[in-house]
Formats: sequence, C-alpha cells, structure tokens
Amino acid sequence: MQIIQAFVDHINFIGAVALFLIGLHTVVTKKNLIKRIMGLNIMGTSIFLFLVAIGNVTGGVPPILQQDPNVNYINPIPSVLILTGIVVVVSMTVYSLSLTIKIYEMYGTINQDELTYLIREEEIHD
Amino acid sequence: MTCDIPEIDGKKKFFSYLTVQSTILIIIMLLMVLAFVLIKENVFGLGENAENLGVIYKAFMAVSRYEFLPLILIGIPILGSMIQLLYGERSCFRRDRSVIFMTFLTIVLIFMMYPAASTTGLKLKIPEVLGLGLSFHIDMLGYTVLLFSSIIWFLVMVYAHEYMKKERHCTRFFFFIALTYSAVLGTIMSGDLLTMFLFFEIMTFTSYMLVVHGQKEDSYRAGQNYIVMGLIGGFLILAALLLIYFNIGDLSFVSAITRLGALGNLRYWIIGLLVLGFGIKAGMAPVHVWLPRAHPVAPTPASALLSGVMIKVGAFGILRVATSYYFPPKNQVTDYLDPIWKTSENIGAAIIWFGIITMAIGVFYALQQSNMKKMLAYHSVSQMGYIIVGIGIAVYLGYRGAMGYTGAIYHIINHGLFKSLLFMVVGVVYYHTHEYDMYKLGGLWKKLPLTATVCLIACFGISGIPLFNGFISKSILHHGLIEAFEYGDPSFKFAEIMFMIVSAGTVCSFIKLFYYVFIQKTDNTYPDLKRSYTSLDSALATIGLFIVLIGLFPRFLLEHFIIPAMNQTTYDPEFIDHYIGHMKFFTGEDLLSMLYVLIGGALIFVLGTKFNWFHLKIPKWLSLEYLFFLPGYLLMRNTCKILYGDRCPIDDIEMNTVTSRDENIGFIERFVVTLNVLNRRYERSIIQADALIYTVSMLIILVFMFIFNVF
Amino acid sequence: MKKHLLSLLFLIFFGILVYSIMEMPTMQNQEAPSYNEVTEYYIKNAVNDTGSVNFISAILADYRGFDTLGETIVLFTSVIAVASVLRTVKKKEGEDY
Amino acid sequence: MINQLPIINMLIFLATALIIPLLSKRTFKITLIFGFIMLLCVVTSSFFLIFHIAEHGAILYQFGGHDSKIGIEFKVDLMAAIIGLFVVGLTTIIYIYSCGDETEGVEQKEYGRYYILLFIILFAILGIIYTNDLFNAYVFMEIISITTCSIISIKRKKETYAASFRYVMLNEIGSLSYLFGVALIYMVTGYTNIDWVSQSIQSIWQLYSINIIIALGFMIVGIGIKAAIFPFHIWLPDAHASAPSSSSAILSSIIVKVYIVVLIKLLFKVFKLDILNHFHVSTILVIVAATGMIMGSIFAIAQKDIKRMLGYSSISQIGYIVMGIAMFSSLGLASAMFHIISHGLMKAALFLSVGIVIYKKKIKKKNDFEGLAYEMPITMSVFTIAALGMIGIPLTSGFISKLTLGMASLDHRQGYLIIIVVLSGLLNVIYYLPIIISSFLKSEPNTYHPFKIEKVPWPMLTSVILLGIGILTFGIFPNLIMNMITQAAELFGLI
Amino acid sequence: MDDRIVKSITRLVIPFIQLYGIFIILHGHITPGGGFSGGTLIGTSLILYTLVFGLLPSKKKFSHRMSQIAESGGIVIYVGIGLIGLFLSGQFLTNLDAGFPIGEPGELFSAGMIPLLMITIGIKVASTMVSLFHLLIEGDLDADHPGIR
Repeated sequence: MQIIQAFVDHINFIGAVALFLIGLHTVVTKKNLIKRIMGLNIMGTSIFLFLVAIGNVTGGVPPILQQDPNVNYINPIPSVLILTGIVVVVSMTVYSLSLTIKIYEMYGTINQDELTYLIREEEIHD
Repeated sequence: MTCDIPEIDGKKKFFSYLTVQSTILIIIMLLMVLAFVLIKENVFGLGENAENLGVIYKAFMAVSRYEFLPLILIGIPILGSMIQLLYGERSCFRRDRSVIFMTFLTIVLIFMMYPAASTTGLKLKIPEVLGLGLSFHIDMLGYTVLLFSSIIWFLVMVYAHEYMKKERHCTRFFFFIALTYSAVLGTIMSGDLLTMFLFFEIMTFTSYMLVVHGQKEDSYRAGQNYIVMGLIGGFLILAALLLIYFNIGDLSFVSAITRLGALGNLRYWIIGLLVLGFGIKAGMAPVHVWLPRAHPVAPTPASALLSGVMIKVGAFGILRVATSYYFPPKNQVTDYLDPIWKTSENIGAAIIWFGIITMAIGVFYALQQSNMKKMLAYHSVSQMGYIIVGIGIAVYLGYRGAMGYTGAIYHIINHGLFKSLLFMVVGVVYYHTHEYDMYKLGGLWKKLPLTATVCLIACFGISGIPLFNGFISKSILHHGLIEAFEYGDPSFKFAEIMFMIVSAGTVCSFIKLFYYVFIQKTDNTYPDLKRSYTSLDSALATIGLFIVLIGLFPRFLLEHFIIPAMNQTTYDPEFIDHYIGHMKFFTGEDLLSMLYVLIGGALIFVLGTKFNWFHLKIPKWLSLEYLFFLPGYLLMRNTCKILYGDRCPIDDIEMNTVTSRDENIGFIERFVVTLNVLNRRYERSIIQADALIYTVSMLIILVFMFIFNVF
Repeated sequence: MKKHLLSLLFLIFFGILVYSIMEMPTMQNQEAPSYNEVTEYYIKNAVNDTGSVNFISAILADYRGFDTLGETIVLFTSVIAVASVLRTVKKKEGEDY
Repeated sequence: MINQLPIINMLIFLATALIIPLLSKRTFKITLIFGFIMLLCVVTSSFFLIFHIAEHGAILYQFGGHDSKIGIEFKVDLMAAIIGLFVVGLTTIIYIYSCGDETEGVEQKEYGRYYILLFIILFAILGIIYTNDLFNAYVFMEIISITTCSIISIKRKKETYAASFRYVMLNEIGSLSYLFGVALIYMVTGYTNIDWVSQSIQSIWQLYSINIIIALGFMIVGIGIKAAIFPFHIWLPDAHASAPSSSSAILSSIIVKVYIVVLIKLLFKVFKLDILNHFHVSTILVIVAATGMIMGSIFAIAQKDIKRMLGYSSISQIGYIVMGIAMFSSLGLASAMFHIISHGLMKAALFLSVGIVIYKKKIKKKNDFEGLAYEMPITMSVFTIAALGMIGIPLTSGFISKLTLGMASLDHRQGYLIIIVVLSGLLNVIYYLPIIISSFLKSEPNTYHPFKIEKVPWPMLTSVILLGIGILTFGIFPNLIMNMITQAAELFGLI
Repeated sequence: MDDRIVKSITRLVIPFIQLYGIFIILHGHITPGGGFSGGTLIGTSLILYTLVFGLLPSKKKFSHRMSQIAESGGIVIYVGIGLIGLFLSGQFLTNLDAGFPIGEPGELFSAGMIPLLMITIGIKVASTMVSLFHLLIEGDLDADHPGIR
C-alpha cells in the first residue's frame, strides 16, 4: 500500500525519468541522425519536467503577486532555470541540425552506420 | 663529408699538424702524472709540510677548494661542443683541437681537485633546480673513477681525431661525445640520487646518438634496443628514487640503513630496483642484451668509450648506492657482528651470484664470436661480471668487505684501460684493413709492430699475466672471494671455481685473438697498408704505458686512491690497514693460481681449435635475447588466439612477425604489430558505440555507489 | 539478442532510478526542502527589491540576470555557429562575420 | 576597483567578440592586432589578480549587489586565478600561432567567425572558472560546447562535420546529465550557490543519500564526457584529428582542462570529503584514471595519423590528472594542477609544431616524418622537447609532474600506482621515440646546412619557441609556480 | 506556394501576432511571459511570412545584416545596462541601487531595468529565430540541389 502511495506521490518524477530513458534509448539504438537529435531533445524535456515537478506546489498559484496574502505560490526558481535551459537546448538542436544538413550534403546519407562505413573507407584509402 | 688530409703529391704528410699538438699534450699529461706521483711518493722531501712550495701551493689549494669546480668541470665539455659546432665541417682541425683541448683542460682541473677530494671532499648544492635541488659531492671514490675516466676519454679523443677522418658527420659525433662526457662527469660527481638520475638520463640519450652514428639498419635496431632498455633502467631508478625520497626524505648519499631497516621487505625492493636500473647500463647478466648489439655497431672510439667508461658508470652507481644508503654511518659501528649488517649481507650475496652468472655468460659467448668487436663486447660483459662480483663482496662482507671494494675499484680502472685499448687496437686494424673477422686476418705483426705490441700488452693485462695490471685486480678479487667463503657462506667455493674457469676462458680467447690477428700465416699481403706515425699510435702507446706501470707499481693506486676512498666509507680500519695496507702481491699462491689459469686457457685453446669448439651452433633456446623476448611473444600469440580463435585476423606477414623466432624482431615490434591488429579490430566499433558506453559506465558507477552506500 | 540485452540494460537502469526516486523528498508544498528561505525571500521581497510583480521576470532579469546574459550569448553563438557551418562563401551579403 | 577585475576581463572578451564583425570589414590585420592587445590587457590584469588574491584571499563578487544566497556570485580563489592566467596566457600563444597560420582548411571568409568564437570561448571559460553557482556553470558549459564544436566544424571538410556531430551529441548528453545532477541537488538543498549547497549537503546527506548518489554519478559522468576521461573519450580522437591545428591545441590543452577544474570544484567544494569517502569516489576515479592512462597509450601506439595519436596521448595524460585528483590530498591536487599546466604547454607545443609541419609539407601520417628535422629544425626540436616531456625525461616539466604524482600516490598509501605511472611512461616511449628518431636520423638529404631554419610565417615559429621555452623553464625551475599551486591546493582543506 | 487565401490571411494576421508579441514583451514584469515568449511570437510571425511568401522577399524585409545588427545590438544593450549598474553602484547588473526608477509595482512603467532587459531579450530572440530559420532553409536548399546559387 505504501508502495503504491509512494508511487503516486512520485509519479511525475517517475515520468520524467522514464522520458529521460526513452530519449537515451533513442540515442543509443536509432541510427538516424535526426532521430538521435530528437532523442536528445526528449532527454532535455524530461529534465525540465523534473525541475517543474520539483518546483510544483499542490494548489499553488503561478508566482505573480496576488491580492490576498495567504495563497501558496509555486516555487519560481525552477521555472527560471527551465527558461534558461530551454533556450540552450534549442540552440544546441539548431546547431546539430545544421551539421546534419551538411553531413547529408557531403556524404549523401544521415545513417550513422553508413557514415562510419564511409569514413572508414576513406581512412583505409589514404 | 669526411675530412681526410689532402694528399700531398700522392703520399700523406708523415706528421699531421694536430698529431704533433696532441702528442705534446699527451707528454704534458704524462709529466703531470709523473709530478703527481713524485710529490705523493715524497721524493722532493716536501712531505706533509708542503707549504714550502709557497705561492704555487697556495694558488693550487685555492683552486682546489673552489666550490663551483664541479659546475665548471661539467660546463667545459659543453663549451667545447659549442665551439666545435661553430667550426663544424669547415675546419676539421680547429674543431678536433677544441674538443681535445677542452678534454685536456678537464684533466688538469681534476688533478687540481686532489687535495680537496682526499681530505674533506668537495660539496656543492644548487637549490631550486628540479624542485628538490641538485647537489654534487666529490669524495675519493668519485675522484678515482673521475680521474681515470677523464684520462681514458682524453686519449680516446686523441685517437678519435685520426680515426674519424674516414667517417661522416664528424661534427655531430664530436658534439654528442662532448655532451656525453659532461654527463658522465656529472654522474660521477653527483652527491644525491636525483642528480645522478638526471645525468644518467642525459647520458643515455647522448650516447644513443653515438650508437646509431652509422645510420644503418642494424645500428637503428641496436640503438632502439639500447635506448629502450636504458629508459627502462631510468624508470626503475625513478621508482626507487620516489620510494627513497618518500620514506627517508633525503636523497643525498648518506647512510640511511636505520630508517630503511624499518621498512621491512620494501628495502629489498628499493635496492633491487636500483641494482636492476644501474645494472642495465652496466650490462648485468639477464639485462645485458643491448650491450653485444650496441658496442659493435658504434664507431670504434665510441665503443671504446662505451666499454671503457660508460658501463663503468653503471657499476659505479651500484657501488655508490649500496655502500652509502645501505651501510651504517662510519662512527656508529665497531664490529662486523653488528646486526645492522644483515641487510647488506643479503643484498651482497645476490649481487655476487649475479656477477658470477654475468662472467660465465660473457665468456661463453665471447668464445663463439668471430667478429672481433662483438667478442670484445662480450668480454666487456664478463669483465663487468668481475666488477659486480667485487661490489657484491664489498657489500656482502659488510664491515670486512674492504677487499672486494678494492678489487671492484681497481678492476674498474684496469678494465677501463685495457678494454678501451683493445677496442682501439681493433679499430686500428680495421682502419688499415677494413676487416673485423679475425679468422680472415693474420700476420699483421710485421706490418703494424707497435699495434701488435700494445695489443700484446692489453691481452696480458686482461688475462692477468703477472707484471700487468689485470693480475693485480684479479688476484685481489680472488682474495675477496676466498674471504667470502671463509667468513661467509661456504657455497661461494663454487663461485671461486667459476672465477678460475672464467679467467681461463678469458686467457684462451685472447690467445685466440692475438694468434689469429697477428701471428697466423696468411697469403694476404696488405698492399695498400701505408705506415705513418699518427695520433692513433701515440694514444695506443700511452694507454699501454699506463697498463705496464700499474702492473709494475700496484701499490701506488692502493695507497693514494683506494685506501683513502675506503677510509671515507664504513670499513674496518684495522682490517684495511692489515690486509690491504700491507698486501703482498706476487706471492706464491697467487702466481700459482695464475699459472693454473694460464695452463687452463692454453688447454682450452688447443682443444678448442682441435675439436672446433669456437663455432658451436648455439641452440635458439640458449640465446638470451630469445629467452628475454619469449614470454612477450607467447603472450602476444595467445592473446591473438584467444581473441580470434584459429582465424586470427593478423594477416600472414604480421602473424609471422608476431610469432617468429627471429631475434632481430624485438619485443616492441611484436607488441606494436599486435596493437595495430587490436586497433583495426576495435577502435571504430568503440567510437560507434558512443552513447551506449555512456549508459553502461553510468550504470556501473551508480551500482558501485549503491553498493558502497549499503556497505 | 543484442536488442534484448539492450532493453534489459535500460530496464535495470529504470529500476535503479525508480528505486532511488522512491527515496526522494516528494511533498509538493512549502515543506519541501527545496522550498526554503530563498523562495520565501523571493516571494516576500521581490516586489520591493525590483518592483516587478512577476517574480519569475524579477529573478530572470534581476536576481539571476547574469544567467540571462549568458543565455543571450548562447543564442548569438548558435547563430554564428550555424552560419559558420551553413553559410556558403559565394554569397555577397553579410560575409563580414 | 580590483574586485571588478574578473567581470571586466570577461566583458573585455565579450566586447572583442562583438567588435570584430564591425572591424573585419577593413583589412584583417587590424582585427588581429586589436584582439592581441585585448588579450595582453587580460593577461596583465590576471597577473594583478593572482598577486592580489595571494595576499588578500579570494575575491567575492555578487551580481546586482544581491546576497550570494539569492543572486549569482563569483568567487575567484587562488586556483581560479592561476588557471585563468594559464588559460589566457596559453590562448595568447595559440592566438599568435593562428595569426600566422592560414589555418589549414579555413577559408579567408571564416577568420572573422573563428576569432569571434575564440573570444566567446575565452569569455565562457573565465566565467566557468570564476563562477560560484552550479547553474551558471551549466550555462557557460553550454556556451563552451557550442563554440568548441564550431571551431572544429569551421574547417569545411567532410570528416570534420561527422566528428563535430558526434562531439556535439556527446556534449549535449553530458550537459544534460550535469543539469540533472543540479536538479537533484537543488531538490534536496534548495540552493544553487556552491557554498550554500555544500553547507546544507553536509547536514542532510545521510537523509537523502540516494539523491546524492544519483547526482554525483550523473555529474561525474557528465563532466567526464566533456573532459574526455577514459571511457567517455570517444569524441576526442576524431575531433582532434580533423580540427584545424590551433583548434586542436585549444581543445586538448585548454577546454578539457577547464572541465577538469569544474570537476575539482564539484568534488572538493560541493561534496566534501565525508561524502566522497563514504561513496568511495576515490576508488572509482583511480580505476578510471589507471585504465585511461594505459588504454590511451595503447590506442595511441596503433595510430597512423599523428594528430589522432596526439589525441589519444592526451587521453592518457588526462588519466594522470584524474589520478592526481583521486588522491583526495592536497599534494595530489597540487600534482594534478601542475600537470594541467605542464600538459597544456606540452600538448599545445606538439599540436602547433605538427600544425607547422602540416602547413609546410601537407603530411599527416607519422611515417612521413622521416628526415623532417633536416628541413625544419626548430619545429622538430620543439616537438622533441615536448615529446620528451610527455615521456617524462628530467629537465622537462613532464618529469616534475610525474615526480609529484608519484609522491602523491605514495602519500595516499597506493604505491602500486607508481607501476602504472612508469608503465604508461614506457608506452609513451614506444610511440613518441620512433617519430623523433626517424625525423632526426633517417633518410637525410645529401646536402643541408645545419643552421638553416625553415621558411614559415614568423608568428608560428615564435609561438612554438615560446612554448618550448616554457616547458624547459617549468621543468628546471618548477618552484616558480609550484609554491603558488601548493598554496592554492591547501586552500581546499584536504589532508 | 501561391495561394491567394493563405497570402491574404497571412497579411491580415501577422500584424496582430506581432502586436501580441510586443504586448507580452512589454508586460513581461506584470503578467506571465516576457522577453522569450514575446520574442518567439515575433519571430514566428516572420517565419510565417517566410513560409508563405518565400525566402527572398522575406530576406528583403529582414536581411542577414539586420538580424546580425539586432543580435549584436541586443547583447550590447544588455551589457550596457549592466555597465550602468557597474558604474553607478559598483556591481554589474544592479537594478534599483543604480538608480533605475522603480515606479509603482503593477504599472507598465515600473521595475527599473527589467522591462529594458526584456525588450533587448525580445529583440534578440526574435532576430535569432528568424536568422536561424533562414540559415537552415538556405542550407537545406544547398543540400538538396547544390549549385542552386
């Protein structure tokens, strides 16, 4: 019973971690570069979810000054951290996407295995 | 480019300019030695009140006490190397003259050092360098080795000037030989282990350039062998240095046995590392494999120096560390029964057996060689065995080990003299005939009478004929061995027997050398062999002179160099005074044992030539290189087999390289080949599994931490 | 086979993480350890300190303004990086960075 | 005023990065000179910082005048100042080089971008060294990631794109792991300021030990990826092999070291010794470092491309640094910091001299180095000095770091680590020595003049000569910096 | 894509989107949102323009030069505001102590430097999004048919 209770209490953490692992699994198993980038994004999102869950307060209101003094504000700091983190992850994503475009232009493929094969071929040749 | 003398109307000048100069220098040096001897022998009646000499004496003392003398001594050859680098190939004479004169200058300074060295010793500390600071200390032991190495070096330089005319890159050769000289001086003068290690490493690198000077394939092979083993030795010494500095906190060569004794078995590890590290340079038995390869390929002056001086530096290192760290301070022990000697006794026994093995192996292989330089190289191994035996006795008998100490130093000096002389003789023969194989030569004594004479002297010296210097040191070592099994363990009786046999083998092989090179009848009349007095001959003659002199007056070295050295270390003064101070040479049993040795040698020679013992096909499993590399390549092959089963992805060539029994293919090459295979197999796949590795290792680390958290 | 091993690996990972999450502080209210005096401080004094009723903006632009600077620099950098990858040199305009 | 110096240094770099686009319309030299002047200003001010801090202790700088609890705080202690000076000085030398080098593969148009990225990297590095706030460190970490990847991919070649894609991906994973760790720590403490975090962690870590474990693991691995600690080194060889030489030098002698510094901060400022000893982090780090020292060299031996080889060798050298850290003693920390500096110098010298060779002769295989020293003596002499330093020959700074590392490992009662140090030194011998020998001895031309120096742009030669001098200086007189470093290491309050 | 309906609708909609974005930026310190959200909205509007009217017209409207100026300018203004704090009160990025007018909390013109920073952030984000989008499209064009330009 307590187990279930703890499970319910931590459900959003668990979801975040599950997302993290899903993203990692995508990065590990998928060979398509675009998919790997998507996996990275999923990982990032999961961590932001984690932060949100940390900052959450049940029945809290968004941290904007309310009139009546005794309301529960949710914790504003994680939101700030998330705002920063999102932008960072976005820029990383853009950069890796541009690399993907270039790789496709150069090698004609965005499959990791074929890419490795081609690179090894070149290494053997010279 | 070579710098041969321009031929004047078809025939060379009989006297070359620099020959005269160097001869004059040699004569000055001999005069200095003479003056030194006469003063010490108190002929002028100065005696102790030498102040009668007045201002000269004061100036002499002032110079001798000058504390930066070691640095100047190290600096002079470097300066000379710079100067000769400036002249370069443009003017060979100026270049060689700068080298020779600088070397001569060092000899003068070393002579001047004597008063300081014999009384208090010359100490110099340079803080801040290398963090811990360097320190130099010249006591009698160092001074003796220093003096004789410098004399030998000078003569070899005189020789090299003539000899190198036919070689290429003389400038590079002289440059590195000068650097090596300063490194050797530094190693000998060093007062703590860090300084010794520093100059030792420098010596390894600079002498590497001498070994590979020929720039041929085999010289690269030998050089690779040489430098890798030298660096291994350096790393071993470094490890020992760290251990000593951590456990004792002081690296200078003072007694540390009390604190070392508290370390339990670690003290044996430390001395083991040190002996192995220096022993690699000294050509000690299991790790001598670089020596017979490196010495023959080097140019003759270089190999004369390698055999004559540099391997001695290794032996000197062993002697130094063993008698300083592992001996109690001089004023604390009065008795050989003191339990403090236990450590050094155990160490000494091991060293003695190492030495015996070294002797035997060296002589055995030397008898099989036809290449003269290779044979001499193997003889260097066996003679180093003598020296190591002496060191072993000196350490083993502890308070009473003075005999072994004497023998070791004496043999260091003697072997330096005659081995460099032999190499130079071989060099002269090669210089005139371009032939190293002794069986192809013969009848040279008519052509080269002086060379033949000095070669005879050297052979007498090395095989220990009475009235020549080898006899002295060998009989001293023999006495030492006898003491070893009288005072100590009776098993050293076998050691003594081995000693006799090895001496017999030495005698035999030098009879062989002299006979085949100079006496043997041959139809080869060397037509293009022009006789001309060159500085080669002066150098040869001088060293021969030294050999004879030491053989005739053995007591001088003992009284003025070795006994003071022993009085500065922890040995029983009564023992020294009684046994060595009043030692009788040319006594009956010494001569008798020498006679046995001679007869044995002659017997071996006759039987050997009759039954053809000198061309044994040595089975592979006896070749030491092979034994040394065997575990390595077994490892390689089995890893390959394990990794890939029978379809080993090494293609055939690589497979053969890895598993072939050709001892020219060194351990390292096999290693590298296998690593190439592994790399080709695994690197890409590792790189491809990027995120997977992240996951796995993260998981492992987390699991580790959970486990640690629970327990 | 490899696939199964992989999924097993991830299952173990997930198990470990879930197990550890069970131990984590959960209560999503003012008692949470993260809801400490810093948060209180923000909620009490942010208006007087900065005059902004939106605490998030207050923190973003004032208390942790340096983070935001770094973030704008990240954007700037990303533009330059993408340009350095994708910009073809043939183009005339905007070649000056 | 001196309290403002850290932020002013950073702003100088930022301003340079922003001004370069406007300048570079004119002739390009102006930009270079301008950047050089800026670098010199920062170097001088860093000197001031070091001396000021050595006397008066660490500089605390609260942004916006807010309390460190609620705002962002800079804390410039002695280690930060030393590393900052090292980074800026070394970058100045590499900058000189890159001025002379028409950086191979980078078109004329890209120079502006290259230097913008360079200065932004410097800005971020100073920030990440000075900052005292975990999340702020994360932001700077991301800036460094993007800029680093793009100074690799700025060389428009096929392999660079693949390499920097892998690099950016692993970087992203690492940053996210670090962020996850920050989130977990924030969860139990409620701070992001390092001092407060460590304070409250010390009180509650038995309560939430699981959080600490996960956070520790994720943070160590995340930083380990960026610092190329052994099992996470995967991105490094490709990146080093394909990047322009100056970028490779910056990568392996500065960026990686900066992350090591972050690791030091994390271990010894956030989680203090009790936690680390309780979870035996020392053991884990020692294992990782030892395997790295051996495997890095083993992979390096088998390489044919010399820049790949150098990359693998820096993996093994990072093993030395991590081992020094893993001793958890001030001596070990001092040895790690000294090796950070000395390896930075040596590896920069190696990469730059190899860069000169590539620039002059267009060769990248190490078998092609035969007889090279006859054509370019100065370059190969610097290469030799640096390589001997890698091997650990006395008179080079590598020997000193080996010595101190050995002392530290003995001090930590782990004498067997000496074996590993010696072994990896021997492996270094195996792959550095043949290059030196073949370049100095083999296949010599028939006619050459021994004093003829190579014809390459003077800035390149100047920079490599400066590096060689630095290596020898720190090798012969290590106490020039060793005292300062020891003082800095003792500030961490370790044993 | 030349679809009249889409084009006219877009013409109609874009000003409102941008207005809304500006509103959000300006009220960043009063209502939820702020520089990022508003900047994103503005950027999105321009991206929509690009999608509908094609790359070159939007390049005409919003060139790389402009975006570059906007980006550099954003940071420069930000740092400048920080430096005001540095010079007036001795710490970087100081708000009130540096004498920024606090105004009446809840009003539009209040909270000292926060709205200014929000504006700079908004400009920066918007221009960044647009220029990134343009760059990616160009790169894509290059990749698909190399030699189109």
